[in-house]
Amino acid sequence: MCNERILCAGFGGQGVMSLGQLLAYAGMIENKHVTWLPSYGPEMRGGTAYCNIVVSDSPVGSPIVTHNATCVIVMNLPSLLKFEQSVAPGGLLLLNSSLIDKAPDRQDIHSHAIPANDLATECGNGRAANMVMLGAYLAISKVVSPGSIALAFAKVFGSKAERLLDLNMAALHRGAEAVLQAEQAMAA
Amino acid sequence: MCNERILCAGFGGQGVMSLGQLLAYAGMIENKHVTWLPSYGPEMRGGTAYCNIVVSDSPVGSPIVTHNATCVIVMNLPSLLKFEQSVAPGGLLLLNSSLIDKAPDRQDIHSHAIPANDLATECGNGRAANMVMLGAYLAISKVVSPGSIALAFAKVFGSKAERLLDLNMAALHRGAEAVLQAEQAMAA
Amino acid sequence: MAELRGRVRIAADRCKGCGLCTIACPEEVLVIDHRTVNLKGYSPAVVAQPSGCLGCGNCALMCPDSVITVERFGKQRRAAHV
Amino acid sequence: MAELRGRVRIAADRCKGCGLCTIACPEEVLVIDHRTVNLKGYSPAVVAQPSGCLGCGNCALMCPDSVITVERFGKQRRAAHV
Amino acid sequence: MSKTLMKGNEALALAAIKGGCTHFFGYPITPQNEIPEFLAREFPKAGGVFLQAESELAAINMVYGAAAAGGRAMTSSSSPGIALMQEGMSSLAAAELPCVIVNAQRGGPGLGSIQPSQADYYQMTRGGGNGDYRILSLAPATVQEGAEMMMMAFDLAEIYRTPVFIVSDGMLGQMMEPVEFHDRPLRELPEKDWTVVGHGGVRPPNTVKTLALDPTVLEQRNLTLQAKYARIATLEARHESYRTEGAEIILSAYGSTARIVKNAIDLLAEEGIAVGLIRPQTLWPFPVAAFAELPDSCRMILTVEMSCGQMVDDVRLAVNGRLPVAFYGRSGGIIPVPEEIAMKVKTLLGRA
Amino acid sequence: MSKTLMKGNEALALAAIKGGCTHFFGYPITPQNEIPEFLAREFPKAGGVFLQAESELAAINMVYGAAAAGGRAMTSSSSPGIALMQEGMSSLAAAELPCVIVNAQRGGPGLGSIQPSQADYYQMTRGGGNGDYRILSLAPATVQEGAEMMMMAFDLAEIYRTPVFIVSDGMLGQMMEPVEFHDRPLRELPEKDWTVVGHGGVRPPNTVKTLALDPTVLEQRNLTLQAKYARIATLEARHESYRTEGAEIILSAYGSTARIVKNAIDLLAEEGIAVGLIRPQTLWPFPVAAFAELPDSCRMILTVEMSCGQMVDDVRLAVNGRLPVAFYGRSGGIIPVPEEIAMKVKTLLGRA
Amino acid sequence: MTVVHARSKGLTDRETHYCPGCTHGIVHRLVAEVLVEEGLLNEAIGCAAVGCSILSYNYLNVDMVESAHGRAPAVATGVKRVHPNKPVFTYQGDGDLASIGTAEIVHVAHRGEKITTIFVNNAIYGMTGGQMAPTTLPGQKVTTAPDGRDPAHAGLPLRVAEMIAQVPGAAYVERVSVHNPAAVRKAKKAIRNGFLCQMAGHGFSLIEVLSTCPTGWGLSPIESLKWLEDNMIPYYPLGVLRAPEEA
Amino acid sequence: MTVVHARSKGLTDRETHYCPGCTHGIVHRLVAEVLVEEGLLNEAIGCAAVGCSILSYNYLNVDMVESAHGRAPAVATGVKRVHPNKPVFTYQGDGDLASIGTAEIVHVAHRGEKITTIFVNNAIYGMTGGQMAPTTLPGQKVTTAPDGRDPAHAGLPLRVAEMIAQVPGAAYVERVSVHNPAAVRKAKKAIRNGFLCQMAGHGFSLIEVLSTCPTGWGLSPIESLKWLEDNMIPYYPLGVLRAPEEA
Ligand SMILES: Cc1ncc(C[n+]2csc(CCOP(=O)(O)OP(=O)(O)O)c2C)c(N)n1
Ligand SMILES: Cc1ncc(C[n+]2csc(CCOP(=O)(O)OP(=O)(O)O)c2C)c(N)n1
Ligand code: SF4
Ligand code: SF4
Ligand code: SF4
Ligand code: SF4
Ligand code: SF4
Ligand code: SF4
Ligand SMILES: [Mg+2]
Ligand SMILES: [Mg+2]
Repeated sequence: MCNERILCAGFGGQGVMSLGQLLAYAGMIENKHVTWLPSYGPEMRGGTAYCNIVVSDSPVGSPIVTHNATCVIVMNLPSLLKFEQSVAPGGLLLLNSSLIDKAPDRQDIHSHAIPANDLATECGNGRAANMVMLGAYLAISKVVSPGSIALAFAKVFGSKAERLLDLNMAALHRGAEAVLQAEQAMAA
Repeated sequence: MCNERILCAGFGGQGVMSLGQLLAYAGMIENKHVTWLPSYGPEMRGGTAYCNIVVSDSPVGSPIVTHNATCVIVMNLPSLLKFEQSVAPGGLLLLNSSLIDKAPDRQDIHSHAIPANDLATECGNGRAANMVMLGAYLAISKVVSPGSIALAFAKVFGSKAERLLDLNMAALHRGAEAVLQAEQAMAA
Repeated sequence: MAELRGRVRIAADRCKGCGLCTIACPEEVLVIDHRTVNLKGYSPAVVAQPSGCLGCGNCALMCPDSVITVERFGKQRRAAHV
Repeated sequence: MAELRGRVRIAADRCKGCGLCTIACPEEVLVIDHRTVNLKGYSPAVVAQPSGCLGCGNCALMCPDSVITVERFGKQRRAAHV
Repeated sequence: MSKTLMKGNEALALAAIKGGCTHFFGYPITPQNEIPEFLAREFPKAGGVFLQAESELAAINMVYGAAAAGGRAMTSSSSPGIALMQEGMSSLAAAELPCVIVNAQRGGPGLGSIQPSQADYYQMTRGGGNGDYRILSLAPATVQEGAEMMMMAFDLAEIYRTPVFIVSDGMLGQMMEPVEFHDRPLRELPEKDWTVVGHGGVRPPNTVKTLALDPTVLEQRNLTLQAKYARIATLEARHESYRTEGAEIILSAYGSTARIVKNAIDLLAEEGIAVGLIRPQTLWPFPVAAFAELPDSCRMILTVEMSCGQMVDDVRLAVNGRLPVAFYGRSGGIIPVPEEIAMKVKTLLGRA
Repeated sequence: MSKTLMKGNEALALAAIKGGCTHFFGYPITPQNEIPEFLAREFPKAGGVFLQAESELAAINMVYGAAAAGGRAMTSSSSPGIALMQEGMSSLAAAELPCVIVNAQRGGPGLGSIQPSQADYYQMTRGGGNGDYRILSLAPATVQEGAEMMMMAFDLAEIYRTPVFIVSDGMLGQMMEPVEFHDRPLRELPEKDWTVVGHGGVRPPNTVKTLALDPTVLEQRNLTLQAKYARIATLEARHESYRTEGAEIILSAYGSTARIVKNAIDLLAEEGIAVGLIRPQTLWPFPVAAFAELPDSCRMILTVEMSCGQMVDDVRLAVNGRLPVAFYGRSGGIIPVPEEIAMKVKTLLGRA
Repeated sequence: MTVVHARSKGLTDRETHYCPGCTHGIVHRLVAEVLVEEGLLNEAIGCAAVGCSILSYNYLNVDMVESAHGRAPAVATGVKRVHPNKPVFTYQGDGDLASIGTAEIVHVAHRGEKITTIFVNNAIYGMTGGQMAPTTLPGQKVTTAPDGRDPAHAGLPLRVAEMIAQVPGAAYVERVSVHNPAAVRKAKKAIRNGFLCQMAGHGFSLIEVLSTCPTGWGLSPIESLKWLEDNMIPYYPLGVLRAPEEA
Repeated sequence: MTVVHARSKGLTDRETHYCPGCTHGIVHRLVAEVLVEEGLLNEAIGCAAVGCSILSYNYLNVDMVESAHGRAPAVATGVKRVHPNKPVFTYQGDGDLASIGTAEIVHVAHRGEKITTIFVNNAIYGMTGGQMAPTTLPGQKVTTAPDGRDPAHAGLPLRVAEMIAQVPGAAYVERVSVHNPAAVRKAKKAIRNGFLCQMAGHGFSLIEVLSTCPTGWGLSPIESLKWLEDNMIPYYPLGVLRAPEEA
């Protein structure tokens, strides 16, 4: 049974909000129950922005993911410091190693360092780092398919979607690739 | 046991409020329990003003006298029409016959017509008609003594009191006289 | 007798006796009648000098209670009234 | 070398990289250093041309975060620095 | 003889001066205008400041500023004016600023009438504003009691750092009764080290505020407030019992209505019907304990109000299902007469 | 597929348009700004009027004017802004004007925080304003339910000629969930022959007013209002029951908190502890009847709120002493997590 | 024979509750007459304000909505946005408009709402028994300034028409008086201009009418007219303060 | 060597929460510097208003009281009437002062309260995310007027300094800007004049400071200064609008 609780955090402008929305949208497209909840208010100015996403087979009660997250995605160092403890034991921590040179402290979770900005730049746009992270997450959790993300893309980005879709899907795949390679490397 | 409930009504300017206050003050001076309650608000403009007075040997609960009045004093016709029904059976109705040429309808009460404005004018000031009515009331009910009214006068009228006291006490006595003469006439 | 130029009527039962009409009148046509008191308890304005009325309407302009009606007579009518 | 007339210091860890100081400076002494990011996540202003500083204080006047200190040198001191 | 006959409103105003009030800010509204008018006349002589505000909103916020600056401030209004002060009330409670607010209740809802009413019970006891807060509400039934409560109110406000309501109404405000002023009992008052008066360079700046963007900070503030409210509930709930011994029905009424209820009780006693009264003298905290010790004779509670039954909730909560709670009320500015209340009691007893 | 993912605030805004709203007047305040911003963008396309008011006071009075003139008007705000509307709310209720008000509750008291809260329960259910009045309050727990209730709200407002609250909070307003819009069920609406639109010379002038200087007139209006409120209480109280069958404890929670309580209940069920939920969908009228038919298994009620326990009064009044009523709450913008609620239940059951 | 003056069809038959000589009655009549003469009576919607004139809905023969104290301009905005083509007006006193309702009057002008405000300035709170208004003159005795308004304590009176005239959205602003027949004629013209300006879509119009309160002032009605002329007009000069260019 | 510029003792050590380049920070510093230079820091009492500057009590090194939205002038009045000889000021944004708090700002001026108001006009609601303010310029895009402010719907922007300047109790009113160093120098002088006017007992003083909101405007901090200069100053001309005769 699917019951993913994701927390996604970074600086304003790193696209953590839309990462979350894409995920929720794709979940909805796949007929799952979903919620998305942002942090809001003046704290966003210059500070850390984050959102909570729940994707589940049954109706979602609490949309809040402050602890027991199945996955935490952190895009910068302050986010790692703030949210590392939110990962449930055995859960997943994805960190953007392009901007975070610190390793996580926790040993009871699965962590992956993904150089998201670098990989996104390779794909042609550093701002797609969020898609890299999303790709990585989906590659591991498989909670929704990349196809659903592509469908969701039009919803979240409206008129801008068409122009950006290819680039972003490339980034998504690059993220998936990266994490799978790493897993293989580990397994090897 | 004393438990007088008086309602006193007239046009604004006829002194019904101060009549009531004098009575309440005098009652207090005689260590009785007293309350005074005015009508208030825009209805006073040009309309009928009235106040309720309770003078009692025991603490006063309701200060309101809308029915079961032991005495109703009316200074003009609209007041008679409005408050005749407030007199308790066997109670007292004092009406200012200088301005009211109608006789009361009720037969189950004691009524006295006192030409208050005329008597006050005789005493030297038509505006003391209220004191004439008060004198009449006290002559019958004896709820407080004229001496207490004189003491109260200073309280209610402050600095103006001294100048006006003699005139007003004269009017008070004139009212008492009038009602006693009438009673004697009736008795005769 | 001078020709009649206007006529003024006051609804005395609704007059509040404020006197504003009396000072508005250029011809002192109106006065407060202190001897009477209407049902509302006021001494109303009355037309004391009907013949002086010019029909100018000033009194009605000033009456806060809109209880004054003013008529003005044309030349012809004026003659008829003489 | 020209005489040193002023000196400017920036508390780089508290700078928000807004750049207002850079356009306020008549001598283009200050620039945003896009290569570094401070702890708060901003690229701070740095003193690129220290020798150009007039000590006029314009940069500090415009800094919303009050993180600029400006000193001005008297004639004597200027000489000493040469 | 030191008794004088005073209007309830004027007695409150004089008692405010004697209670150590230093600042009054208010906006005219019937039926409480005698309070500002008395103070406009008398306060300056006593060194106090009377200022007419441009609105009730401004008035309550002036009170907020004056209280923050260490003044003993008050305002006074009537129902719709109190409704306009709800944001301010919530802020005063949140910032823990001592002050006194008089509400001379009039008929509602909306503009309603200017006649006496008790239909602001919810507004005053539940906090008509946002968030979790309570206002200590003193409900006098006589002019004398009003004066005493008013003198006490400023000290209570400072002891608990809380706004205090004087719950009055058009009748209590407009009527005259004898009143006697005694010296205010001296109470030890906490030091005001939190006021904004200029730091003088000798201490860190003081800040009076209600914003707390960090929820843990705000939750802590709420816990502190709740602890204070629990303390007030324990220490300050007051009531008067009247003829409750052996009563078949106990009536519950406050303020003006309680006076009339007493007359009704005496009337019934003459007819041999034993009923009593529990009169809350504080509306919040509600005197819950008074309803815990009801005599065995008591079969029912009857709440009587000049409202559509707002106090019934509190009476039922206090009784907690042990006895039925009936209601009799008049509204819209109508003051009940003793006879109709007596009749209601008889009907309830099946003896009408 | 007609489902879309929407923010709660935006879904309310869209539902307002679909519910036949014609006029929105409001003043910015977090966390409800997406409502006016959505309407500023979309309402003109749909022929509606969006107007930013200079304040909450102006906004509620614009709503009053628009409703009096026959518009289907609404406003939206958050806790302190709602506090400022209390005089207006009382007037709307008194003048029996239909309209809808959204309250996206945030932490209080005072400015508090901008995080989710449920601490305006009293303000909304007891009428924070003056006089005897009530506001029909609909309390959705999901974005979908919010949209449905909003569409219904305008019709309810007209059927009863009353203001209607949509009780939301920062969480419900900010979160996105799938939502599907269906056509609004057609209800028969009473004719609006009382509006001020110009009499056209064909009828006597209409007057919309709340003043009634004659107490007998005002009392009659109050009796009419109370009769209407009794009707609403009978016909419109709504609730959802969740796993109450066989529950040892029944929790009571509304809106956002109810969602979290459901998670807690499921957690406890996994541990073999049977607890259920009664979720009021209307806060006023409170679904009293739901508490009359509690299963025999139930030993206790636990009220859970994002407040210091304001709904406890209503739950206790509904239970009327038959069962103990416990309380668990967080305040100041803190949203409880399912685990802490489950823990509270276990503590109450002595199984912690 | 011509009837020069008769009770306007724009007034109902009800007697007013106003004190004898209170000039609220004159202003009511002028509004009624203008509405009739401009053919607006059937469509007009009035917003009554809290003050002695709150019962104006009993006297003016138009649909009217009562407004909470000070909020008539907001209420009128709500009405007007529902009926953009109908004549909408507020009738407000100086306590209502210049004190508690300051924000609302400034912003109805700010938005340039096509609404006409009749502002009856009698330098006092009449309804509540004679308290100080923002328009009370220095030295004027009122119940909340028993020794007379002291500018050092309470400031100098607010000149509302001047203040509103400089708000960009205000299209027509004039101050008039009703202390004698000539002034009343001008007042009527100003009220007419206000409504015409509204119907022409120019924006917000405000007519400040200097008015008496014999009861609050403690003067006879006739003395009151004189007091207005001698004391109010010097502080509150009469005249047009703003008009649309083409008007 | 002289320190020409260092962080003022009138500021605390706390970093502000303001967005990069937000000129609230400049205005804070000017207030702090003036208080220090005039020897008023120890006695001053500030009233923070609701808006981005609500946390100004964290940054200004003086006793401060938070005010409900729009009510800072009323709060300041309460403070000042308790401490008539201490410098009292409000620090308010344009949403706070020119919208919800219109009545309070007009009446603090009306009463001639000896208070100084620092009015930061950034033509938008910064704190709540960029909604329209009464000062938003025609055509300016804001979240509640996504196609730009339409004067036909929402009116023309309010010129607050002009409006307050004609209130009799206002003693000193000036509009300044902070878009370049010269403007900042003038702004500081104006703020100083405001406080001096207060301490001399002349009456109410208001300094309107044209300010930027890069976040709300969607511009970089540097672009914002330019936008202010090119768009705001033409509509809101700088200069002294009122000053005491002897000043
Ligand atoms: C919210 C509120 N505050 C106060 C009042 C009391 N009140 C009624 S009328 C009035 C002022 C009347 O003065 P004004 O507007 O000048 O009208 P006037 O009576 O002088 O014509 C006031 C303060 C009220 N009804 N509602
Ligand atoms: C009563 C109330 N209404 C609304 C709000 C929401 N609010 C917070 S700040 C603000 C306006 C801020 O704008 P401005 O005053 O221009 O200050 P800025 O942030 O632009 O400096 C608003 C409407 C509130 N806190 N309280
Ligand atoms: S119409 Fe003119 S002349 Fe005739 S009574 Fe009236 S004011 Fe006097
Ligand atoms: S103006 Fe009118 S109300 Fe006044 S006295 Fe003349 S007729 Fe009577
Ligand atoms: S002090 Fe003047 S010259 Fe030196 S860096 Fe600053 S602005 Fe440039
Ligand atoms: S103005 Fe200040 S904050 Fe901005 S870049 Fe320069 S030093 Fe940094
Ligand atoms: S109190 Fe004044 S304004 Fe009111 S009706 Fe009487 S005279 Fe007119
Ligand atoms: S939102 Fe605007 S006003 Fe607020 S801190 Fe950011 S830039 Fe400054
Ligand atoms: Mg007035
Ligand atoms: Mg702003």
